[in-house]
Amino acid sequence: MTTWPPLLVAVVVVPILGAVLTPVVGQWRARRAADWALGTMLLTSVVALLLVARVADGGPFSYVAGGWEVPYGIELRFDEFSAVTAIICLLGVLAIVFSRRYAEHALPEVRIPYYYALLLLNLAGMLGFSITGDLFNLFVFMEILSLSGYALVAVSGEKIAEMAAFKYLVMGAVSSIAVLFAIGMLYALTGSLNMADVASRLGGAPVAPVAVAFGMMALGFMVKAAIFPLHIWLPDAHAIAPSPVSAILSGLVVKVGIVGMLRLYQIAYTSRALDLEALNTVLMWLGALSIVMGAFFAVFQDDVKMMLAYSTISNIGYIVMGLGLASSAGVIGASVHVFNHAIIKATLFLGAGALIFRTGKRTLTDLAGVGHAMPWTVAAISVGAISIVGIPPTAGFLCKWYIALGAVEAGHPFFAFALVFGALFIFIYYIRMVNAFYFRPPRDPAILEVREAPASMLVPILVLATLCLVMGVLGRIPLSFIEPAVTRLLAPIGGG
Amino acid sequence: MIAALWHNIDYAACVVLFCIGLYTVITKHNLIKKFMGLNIMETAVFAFIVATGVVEGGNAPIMGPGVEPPFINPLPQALILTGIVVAVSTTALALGLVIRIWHQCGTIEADELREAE
Amino acid sequence: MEVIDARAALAPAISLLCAALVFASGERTFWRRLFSLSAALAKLVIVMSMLPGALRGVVYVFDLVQFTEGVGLAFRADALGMFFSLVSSTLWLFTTVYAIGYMEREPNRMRFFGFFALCVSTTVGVAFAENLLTMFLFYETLTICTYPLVIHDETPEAMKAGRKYLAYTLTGGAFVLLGSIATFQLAGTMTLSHPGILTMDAGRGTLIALFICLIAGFGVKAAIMPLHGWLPSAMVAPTPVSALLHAVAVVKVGAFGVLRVVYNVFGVRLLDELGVCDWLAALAAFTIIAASIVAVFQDNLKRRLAFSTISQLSYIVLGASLLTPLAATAAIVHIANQAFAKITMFFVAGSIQRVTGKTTVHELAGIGYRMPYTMGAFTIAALSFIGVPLFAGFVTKWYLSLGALESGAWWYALVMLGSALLNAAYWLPVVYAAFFKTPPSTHVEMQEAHWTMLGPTLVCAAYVILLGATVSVPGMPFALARAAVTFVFGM
Amino acid sequence: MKRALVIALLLAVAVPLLIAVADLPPHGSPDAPAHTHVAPRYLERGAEEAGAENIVTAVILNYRGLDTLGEVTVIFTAMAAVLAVLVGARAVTALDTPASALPVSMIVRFIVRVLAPFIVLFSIYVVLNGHVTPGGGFQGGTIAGALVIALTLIMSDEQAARLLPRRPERVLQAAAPLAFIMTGVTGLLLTGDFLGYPVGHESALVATLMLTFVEIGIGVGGAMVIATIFRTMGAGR
Repeated sequence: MTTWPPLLVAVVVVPILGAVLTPVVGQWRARRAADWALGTMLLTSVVALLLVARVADGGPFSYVAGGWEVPYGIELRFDEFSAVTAIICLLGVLAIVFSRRYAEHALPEVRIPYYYALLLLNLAGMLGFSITGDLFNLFVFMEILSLSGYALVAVSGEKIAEMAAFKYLVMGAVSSIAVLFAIGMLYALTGSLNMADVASRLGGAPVAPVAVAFGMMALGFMVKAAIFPLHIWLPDAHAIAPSPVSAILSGLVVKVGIVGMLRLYQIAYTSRALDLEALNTVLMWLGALSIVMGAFFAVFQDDVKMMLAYSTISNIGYIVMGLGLASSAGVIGASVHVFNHAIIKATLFLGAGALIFRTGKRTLTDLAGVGHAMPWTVAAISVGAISIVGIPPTAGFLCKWYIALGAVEAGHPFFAFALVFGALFIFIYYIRMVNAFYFRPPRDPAILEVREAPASMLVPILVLATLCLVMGVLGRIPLSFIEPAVTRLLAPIGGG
Repeated sequence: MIAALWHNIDYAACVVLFCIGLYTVITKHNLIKKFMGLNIMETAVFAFIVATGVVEGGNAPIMGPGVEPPFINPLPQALILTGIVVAVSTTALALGLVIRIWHQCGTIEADELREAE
Repeated sequence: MEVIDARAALAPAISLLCAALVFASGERTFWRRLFSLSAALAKLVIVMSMLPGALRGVVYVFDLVQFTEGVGLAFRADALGMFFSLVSSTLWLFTTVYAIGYMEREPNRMRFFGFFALCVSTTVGVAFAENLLTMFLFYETLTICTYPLVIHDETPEAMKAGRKYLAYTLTGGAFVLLGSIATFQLAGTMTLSHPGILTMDAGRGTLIALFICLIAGFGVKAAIMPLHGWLPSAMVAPTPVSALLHAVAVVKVGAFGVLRVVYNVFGVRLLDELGVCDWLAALAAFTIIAASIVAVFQDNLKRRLAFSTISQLSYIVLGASLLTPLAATAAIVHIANQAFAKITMFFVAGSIQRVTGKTTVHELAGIGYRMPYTMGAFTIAALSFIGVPLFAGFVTKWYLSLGALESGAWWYALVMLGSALLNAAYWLPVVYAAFFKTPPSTHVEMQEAHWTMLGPTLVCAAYVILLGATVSVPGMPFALARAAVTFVFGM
Repeated sequence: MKRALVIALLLAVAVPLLIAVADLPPHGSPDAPAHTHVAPRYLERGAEEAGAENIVTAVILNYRGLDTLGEVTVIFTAMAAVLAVLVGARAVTALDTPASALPVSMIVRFIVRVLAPFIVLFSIYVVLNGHVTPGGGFQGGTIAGALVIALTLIMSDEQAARLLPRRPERVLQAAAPLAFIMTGVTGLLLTGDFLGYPVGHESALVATLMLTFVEIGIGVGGAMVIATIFRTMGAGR
C-alpha cells in the first residue's frame, strides 16, 4: 500500500490544529469542545491507521518536512516502534469519549475547552515524539507533551493536585534538561541532529562524551518512565489527575521514556561507539527493583488510583528489564508490553474513574461491595486486573512470557525469577482489589444503590476490556509485527 | 585532561552553572527558588549549546553585501531560540502552579507544604 | 493413536457454560439447580463417552488457540487425564446433589454454584491439558475460583484462611510458571508427552533445579509437607467445598501435576538417572507418617480429615516417585480411591454438622444411633483408609507395597503398614464413639439428613466397596489406570 | 549528613560532565564536526534556497520549520496550561496576596504612555525584519506583549481589559500555530511538501510573503499569549 508521504506530518499537525482551535470552538458551549476534540482524534486515528498499515506492509519509511534532504531538514521516520501511534490514537479517542461526562463533573466549566486542548496537545506531542527521526525535534515534542501533562495533572484544582503537578514539573523539567544537554553534546560531536546520521557519525568519537551523553539521555528518559528510584513524582501525579488523564499518563506518557530509550538504543547499537553492557546491567537491575518495589508499595495502598499508579511502576520495570536484557525475546516482549500495558492500564484507570464518578469514593475500604452495583464496570476492571498480572489468554501474558524467555535466553535466569515473583506480588494486590469490590461487605450500604456508569464511560471501558482479551488471543500479531524492528535493532550487536 | 579542560573552559563554565542550578533545585525549599534553580540549569544548557556553535573570529550569520566568512554556526542559535521559548513556557506554568499553591495553602515553602499535607 | 476430537475441549467447556448460566440465572433457584445438575450429567456423559477409546489407547486431542510458536492452549485426553477427569466429573455430580441440600438456607448461592462449576471446569482442564502452559493456566484459575468458595461465609476467620490459601497456592503457581518457562527454553516445547520432553543434555544441575521448582509448584496443592499449611485452615469453607475441592479437585490437581511432571515432563528414565526421586519419596513417606500423627491429635472432625488428606495425598506422590509400574498403578488408582473415601467422610461430617451442629470428635458419642446410615458410610470409608481388604484403600496399599519391593526400597512397605496402623488409630475411635459409646441423653430418635445429602453419601460409600472389590473387572477405573501405566512405561 | 549527600550528588554529576566536555572537540575551532557537517550548507545556500538572509531565521522557519511549529505549539500549550490551572478556581482560601501595591507613580504612567507608540512601532519592525536582521516574529511579539504588561500596570482593571481585542480573542491566541499550519498547507499545495517554500527567482515574492505571514502570525500569537498569561495570573488579586 502506498501512502501519500506528507500524511506523516498530518498525524502530528491534525491534532495540533484541533487543539489550538478547541478553545475557539468551545467558547460558547463546553460540549462543543468535546465533539471537536473527538472529531480531531478520529481523523488522526484514520491517518495513524494508514501509516501503520503501510509500515506493516513495506517496512519503515520517512518523510522530510519542507522537501529537504535528510540531514538538513527534519526527518519524520515511521518504523515498527512508531506503531505506538495507533495505541495513542485509540486511547486518545476513548479518553475523550470518557471525559464527556467526567469532565463536566470534575472540572469547572470554563476549564473544559482548555482541558480538551491540553489533552489533544498531549496526544500530539506523543505522536510527534514517536515518529520523529530528529533529536532536537524529539526534545520539542517531549516538551509539548510534558508541559500539557503537568497542566493536566493540576486541572482538577483539588488541593494536592497543584503540588503533585509541581513535583512532576520539577522532575520532568530536570530530566528534559538532561536530555537536551545530551543532545547538545551529541551535536557537538557529530554536527548533526538526525538520529541515523548521528549514529553513523559517532563511530570515531571520543568515548567519554559519548558515554556521558548516552548516560544523561538514559537518565532523563528513566525519570520520564518513572523507574525506581526516580519514580517519586509518579504516584501522586497519576493518582490525583482526572481519571481519563491518569489513563493517558499511566498508559502512554510514561512510555515516552521507553520509546526514547528505544531511540537511544537505536543510535547506540548502530554507532557501536560504546559497549552498552553497563547500561544494560543497570537497566536490568533497576527494572527488577521497580517491579518489586512498585508491587511492594502498591500492596499497602488503600486508594484505588494510588495502587494503580504504583502498579505502573512495576510494569515499567518489566519493560525496562526486557530492554536491558538485550536479547531478542526480551526486547520483543518489552516493546509489545508498551502497547499492551497501555491498553490494560487504561482499562483499569477508566474503570476506577467510573467508580469514582458514580460513588464519589476512591478507597478500597469505601468501595467494598461496589461489584454488585456496577457489574459491568467491575467486570471490566477484573479483566484488566487479570491481564496486568499476565494470566493467559489475556494481553499481559505473552509479553511477560517473552521477557522471561529473554531472561533465560540471555543467561540471567534470576531475572525470570524476579519477573515471575513480581507478577505474583502484583497478583496479590489486584486480588485484594477485586476481592474488595465483590466480596467484602459494603461499609456504607448506599453503595449498593448507585447506578451503573453512563454509556459514554462504559463503552470505552468495555472496548478496552475486550481488547485486553483480544490482544491476548491474537498476541502473536503484535509480536510478529515488532519482530523485524527488534531484529534490526539488535543486528549490530550480533543479537536477534 | 586539565589542558583539554582549559581549552574547553567555556563548556566547563556551563557545567559549573548547571551544577549551581542543580544545587538550588535540590536544596531550596521555596518553590520559586527551586524553579529559579531550574532556570539556571536551563540557561547553562542553552549556553553550552550556543557555545558549540562558536567559530573563532566568526561573523553573525546574516548574509548580505560586505560580510565575509567565517560565520558563526547558525544551527545552535536556531535551536536555542526554540529552547528559550520552551523554558519560558515551563516557567509560566510553574508560576501558575505556584500561584494556586499559595492561594490554597498560604505558603510556598516545600517543607511547610509537606506538613500541611 | 491420536484423534482430533472436540470432546477433549468440550468437557471443561461445559462446566464453564454452566457457570455462565448460573451467574445469569441470578437467585432463581429452579434454574440454577437445573443448570447445575444437567451440566454435571452432560459432563459425565461426555467423559464416559471417551472411556472406551481411552481404554483402547486412543488419545483425543484438540488445539484451542496458539499464541505463538509452541505457546498455546490445547487439550489432550490420554488415559491418565481420563482417569482423573472421570473421578472429578463423577464426584461433581454427587457433590452437586449434596450441595443443593446442604446449601439450602445459605446466602450467596448463585456465587457458590457458579464458582463451584468453574472449579470443576478448571479441574478437568488440568486433567486434559496438553502442555504445561495450559496446565498452569487452569492450575492458577482453579486457585482463583476456589477463593470465593473458601471465603463463602465472609467471616474474618474465613477471610484469613482465604488469604493464607492464596498466599500458598499462588506462590506454587509462580513456581509452576517458572518451571514452564525453563522447560520451554530447555526443550523448545511444553507439550506433555511420553516419555518426557527433557533430556540429559540440559545438564544435571539445571534439571535438578527445574525438578525442584516444578515439584514445589505442584507440591503446594498436593500438600506435601512442609507446604501443607493452607489445607487445614481452608476447612472453614462450607462442607461441599471442602469435600469436592479439598478431597478431589484442588489437592488432586497438585498430585496429578506431580504425576505429569514425573511421567510426561521428565520421564521415568531421566529421573532414574538423576536420582532426585529418592528424595521425593522420602519426603512423601515423611508426610504420610507425620500428617497421620498430627491427625491423631485433632479433635475437630474436619481438621482431622484435613490432616488425613495430607497424609493420603502423599501416597500418590510416593507412588509416583518410586518409578516402577506397580507403584505407578497404585498412585493413579489412589486418585480415585482416596477421593471416594474422603468425600464420603466429608459428606458425613457435613451431614452431622447440619443435623446436630456438632463439629468435634468428642461430641460424637452415640451419634451412630441417631444417624445409622450416615455413620455406616463413615465406617466403610474408615475401613478403606485403614486398608482392610475388599475396600478401595487396600488396593493402593497393596500395589504400593509391591511397587516398593519391586524398586528395592522395601522400607516403604513398612511405611504403608505404619500408616495403616495410624489410620486405625484416628478413625476407629470415631467409629467406636459413634456406635459403642452411650449417647448423652437416653432418648434417641433416628434423625438422618435430607435425602439429597444422605443419597450421595451412601452412593460414594458404595463406590468405595466397588472400587475395592472389582479390581479385576474390565472397564472399571482400575483397568483405566492400568492402561495409563502401560502407556507411561511403554509396555 | 544531608549536606554530604548533596555534595556527593553534585560531584557525581559534575565530574563525569567535566571529563566529557574536556574531550569534546575544541571550543571555537572551525574544524569541529559541528561546523563541517550540516551548517556549511545552511551558510552557503541558505540565503537563496530558504529565502532569508538571516540564516538563523532561514533555519528556524524553513530548514527546521517543524521545530518552530513545535515551539509555537509549546507556547500555546503554556497558555492553555496556565488558563486551565488558574481560570475558574474554586475554593480559594482566605489567605491572599497583600492588598494591591502602592499606586503607580506619575512618572511611570507618563513614560509608559509616551513610549507606548514607539514600542508598538519597534515590535512591528522586529517582526517584519526578522529575515534580514536579528529578530523575528517571536521576539517582536514578546516586545508587544511586554507593552501590554506595562500598560496593564498603569491602568485600572476595566481599562486593561479593553486592551486586548475581545471578540476573536481565542483565535488570536492561537494565531501562531494557525499561521504556521496555514503556511505549511500552502506550501503543500504549491510545492507538494508540507512547509515547503517555492524556490526560484520568479516565486521569490511568494516565498517572502509566506515567511512574512508566518512572522506576523507568530508575532501576534506570541504577544497575545504573553499578555493572556500575565492577565490570568494577575486575575487572582
